[in-house]
Amino acid sequence: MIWLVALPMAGALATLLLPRSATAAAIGTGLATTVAAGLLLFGVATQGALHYEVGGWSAGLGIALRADGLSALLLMMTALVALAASVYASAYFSTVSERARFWPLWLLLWTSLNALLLSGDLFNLYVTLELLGLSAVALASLGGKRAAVAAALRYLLVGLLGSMMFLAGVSLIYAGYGTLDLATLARVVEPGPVAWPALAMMTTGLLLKTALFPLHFWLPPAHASAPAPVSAVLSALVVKAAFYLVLRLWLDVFANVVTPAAANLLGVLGAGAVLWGSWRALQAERLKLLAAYSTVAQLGYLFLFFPLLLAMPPGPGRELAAGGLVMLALTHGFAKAGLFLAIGIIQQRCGHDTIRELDGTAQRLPATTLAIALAGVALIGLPPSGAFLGKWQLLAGAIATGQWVWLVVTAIGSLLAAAYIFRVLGHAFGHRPYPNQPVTVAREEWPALLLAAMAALVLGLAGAPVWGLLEIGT
Amino acid sequence: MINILSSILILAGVFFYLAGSIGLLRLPDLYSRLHALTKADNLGLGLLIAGVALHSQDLLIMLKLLLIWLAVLAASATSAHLIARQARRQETGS
Amino acid sequence: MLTTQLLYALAGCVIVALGLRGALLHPSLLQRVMAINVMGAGVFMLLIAVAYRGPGLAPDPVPHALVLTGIVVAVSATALALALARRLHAQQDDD
Amino acid sequence: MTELFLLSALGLMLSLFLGLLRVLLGPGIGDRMLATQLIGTAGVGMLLLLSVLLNQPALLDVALLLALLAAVAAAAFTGQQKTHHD
Amino acid sequence: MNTASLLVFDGLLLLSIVGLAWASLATTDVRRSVILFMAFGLVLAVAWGRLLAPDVALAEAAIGAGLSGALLLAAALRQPRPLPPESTPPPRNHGTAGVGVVLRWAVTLLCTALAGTLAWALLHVFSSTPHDMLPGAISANLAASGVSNPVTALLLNFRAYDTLLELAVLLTAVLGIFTLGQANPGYQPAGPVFDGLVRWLVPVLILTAGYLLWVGAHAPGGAFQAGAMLAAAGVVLRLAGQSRIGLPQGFMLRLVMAAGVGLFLLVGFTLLILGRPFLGYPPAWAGTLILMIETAAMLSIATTLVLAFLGGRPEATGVKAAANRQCEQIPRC
Repeated sequence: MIWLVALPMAGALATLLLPRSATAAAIGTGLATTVAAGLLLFGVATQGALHYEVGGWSAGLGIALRADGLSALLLMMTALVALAASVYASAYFSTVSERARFWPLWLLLWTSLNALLLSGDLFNLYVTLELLGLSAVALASLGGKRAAVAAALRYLLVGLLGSMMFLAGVSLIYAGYGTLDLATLARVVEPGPVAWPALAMMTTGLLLKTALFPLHFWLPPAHASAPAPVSAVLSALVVKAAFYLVLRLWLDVFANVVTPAAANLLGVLGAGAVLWGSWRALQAERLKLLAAYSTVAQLGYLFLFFPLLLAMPPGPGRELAAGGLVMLALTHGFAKAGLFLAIGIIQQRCGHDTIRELDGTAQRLPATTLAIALAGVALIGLPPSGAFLGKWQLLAGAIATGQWVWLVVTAIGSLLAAAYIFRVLGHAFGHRPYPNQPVTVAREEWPALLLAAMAALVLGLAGAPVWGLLEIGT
Repeated sequence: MINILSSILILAGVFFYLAGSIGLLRLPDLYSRLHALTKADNLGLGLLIAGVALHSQDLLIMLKLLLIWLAVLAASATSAHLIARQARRQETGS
Repeated sequence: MLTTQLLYALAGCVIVALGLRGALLHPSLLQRVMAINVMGAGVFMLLIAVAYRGPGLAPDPVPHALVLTGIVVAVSATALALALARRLHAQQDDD
Repeated sequence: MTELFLLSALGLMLSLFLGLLRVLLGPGIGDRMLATQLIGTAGVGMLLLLSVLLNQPALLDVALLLALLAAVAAAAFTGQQKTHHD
Repeated sequence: MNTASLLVFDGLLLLSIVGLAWASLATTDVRRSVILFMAFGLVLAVAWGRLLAPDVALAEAAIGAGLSGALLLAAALRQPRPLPPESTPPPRNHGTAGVGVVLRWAVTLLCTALAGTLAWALLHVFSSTPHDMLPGAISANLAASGVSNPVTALLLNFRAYDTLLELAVLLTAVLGIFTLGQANPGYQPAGPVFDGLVRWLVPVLILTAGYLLWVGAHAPGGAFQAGAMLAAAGVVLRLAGQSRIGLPQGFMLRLVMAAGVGLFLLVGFTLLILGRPFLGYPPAWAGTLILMIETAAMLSIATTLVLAFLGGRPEATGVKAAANRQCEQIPRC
């Protein structure tokens, strides 16, 4: 389990020390890390939840790493998305110096994602959040353009504010319960004047980082001005890591502390995110901005699940809904990564990503356009995609608990998503005579296509094991 | 006996501190304030350190105290000078 | 209940609030960075106050270790923020 | 003896407050820097007294660091930055 | 008398701390703000000492009051002198003065509510009996940790994984700074007085660093404080106008930057191969291993902090510098 953290970290050092063979080292590290993630997933599937005590000190005194079905699935998604984006990046960055700057930070970002998903200790989570935040900011500013630097700076300040709020909550927990270990805490925590404010502060910090409406203002500029592989990972994985923590805290560690009213608040914010994000995506002039606002909206759906899950009694119905939530998160991860990578290709080939001037892209870049279309299917939530299954559970849950509002929100959001996706595709398929070029750089187009296909087809058609894995709790 | 002596030293140190800070507050311009402050640093802390050293009666601690005093002495002398020069430079607006 | 502990913890709360307000409202970038640092100091004060067990008793070392880590993380973030701000300024001059 | 140390610490605290007033009043940046130096020295003094009062010899090291870093701060204040055009 | 006057002392100390925090953020003059912030750090170090947290006090004196202060001060002095601060950042609250005032009050109210809630929660905590579960476990295992200072034991043994990630955070920050371009232009050569300061201050800082590193095993101190002192030495040299400040170049520089994380990982991997848990030192070796890791960490921390002060990739000296400027594209630069 520790390999998932130690490998990419060692890889980061290797790429730092050997800039000339950095790409090879990074891809090698990526492959090894993906294998490690696969082995972990297999281990969790066969042996149940795993845990590892770093340094051999029992949890509480030391720090424990834990992997259950949820974290193993997200680790696997992280590995696949990051690996695909790595392959893409190896072609995207052309000069040696660009690569020398990119790879170490990239692998540190990967390290922090894995560390966050595995961590079983509140303060350790704070450190991983900071590592995640700083590496993401450094990568987002990599373009060096004014817009990128300004967006990165705002991203950093918001992230720091979020971590400080989180740390304040952690301090309160330590003051009240004398432990930082999540498993211990889950046993001893009880609703009251310590747990409520602590959870509220940690959640606020995390919502800032996961960009839930109306705390989303920093996300679109940061995600839209970063280099394409970085945008992909920021949108697909980084915001999702903070979301994972909210999920872990609300449904797992603080399960007996949260109240339906608080969950309804999250649901309302989620609904705001769905509507506002989709609306802004529809108005976006540039593809990357569209994709970024679509991330805001898609995160909103995930929060719609909170009031449903809390209203349901524990049992198979609730597990189905929770599975739907994870399925939606996974699909969005793959789809959005594929979408950003595809946009990056368009940006490089056409020199821009203005939606209105995309006419003829379908002929010039057929594979890329297919990737966008597949990602679009997943973002809208059309049948073969994993998102369809996710939204189905969302609707089923809303009906089962009689919370019709969320149903309406989901319907409007999906319609808006359909509108913005078809707006892009309409332009892309628009006719304009272009000299017909063969498929361009395979190293860039294949990752985008595979990720989008994963979201639109594989997860939807072969997603059943997800539910089984999720039953493996800590 | 030693206690009385160390008490006197410490109280004298505090007195110089206060004198220095009152000077810092009341004197009209930067340069005379500088002068007042060096008094506080050197004499006040020196006396205080002597008092504490006497009280501790431990050679290692005395050595460390001496080091602290030397550090403050040297730092305050040079930094006062540097601050004065920098302030002049800033005020003449270069 | 220890009065000292309470006193410092309450001051920590006030400092957190001051820092948060500054971080949200300040127009200057540099001061926003400082405000976040002030907020951090407030959180650290909470932790150290929690660790305090009274005169003559050994305090709980865990919060001390956490704060040390926190200080180093905070200085890294500050350094990165200042470098970004400098870059932004340099580009403003070029425009 | 303890009372005396406490009383002295309070005296230094008064001195620190006077320095604080000067930091707030200014008017020049040099004045503020100077007053910060006084605050630093008062802090060193307090740490020495606290070290005896609380029986914490390690606070002497803190005092030493504070004294040394005050010099670094003064240096940071005075260093003349080159401009890009030099 | 005794406790009462100690309480008065505490109250005044806290009053000055809160006052400094408020004053530092209330002014719009950035330089004043930074100086007040440095004073804030100084008084904070005294407060940590008062609360029997000498390890933290050392770090605060070195990093909080010293290096952060130097970093911020350099940034503040770099800003253009005539400072109408409202006009420099993009106008946000302009034109809509009414909305601005409402926003101000809303945020203030929010922050007050936050402080109130926190205070309420803490009041609740302090009125119950403290839990000594963890401190008990620490003292029970301290003998096996290889060091006798419990804070060092936590940082480098029980919670060493946190420290590993923290070193990665430092590395990330410096790599991020590197991507932003060249270092600051540096400083004018110092005058004789400044030179005099440098001549004694730098060696003393380096000696203190060594002392703190060594003493960390059994008393307050350790790699972070030591690294900060070493970095302070570098900063002073830089301030004195020297361009070579003891930093290596090229590969060696990157090696030193990576040393902390690298040695940590190396130890971790070796232990894994030997069949022990990751970073699970054998008790007999723990002291030595911790000292080794701390030394590497100190070097990395010092390098990182100095580079942070430089604010970018250091320029090579002499002929190499001219060549470097032309070949910006080559990573060795």
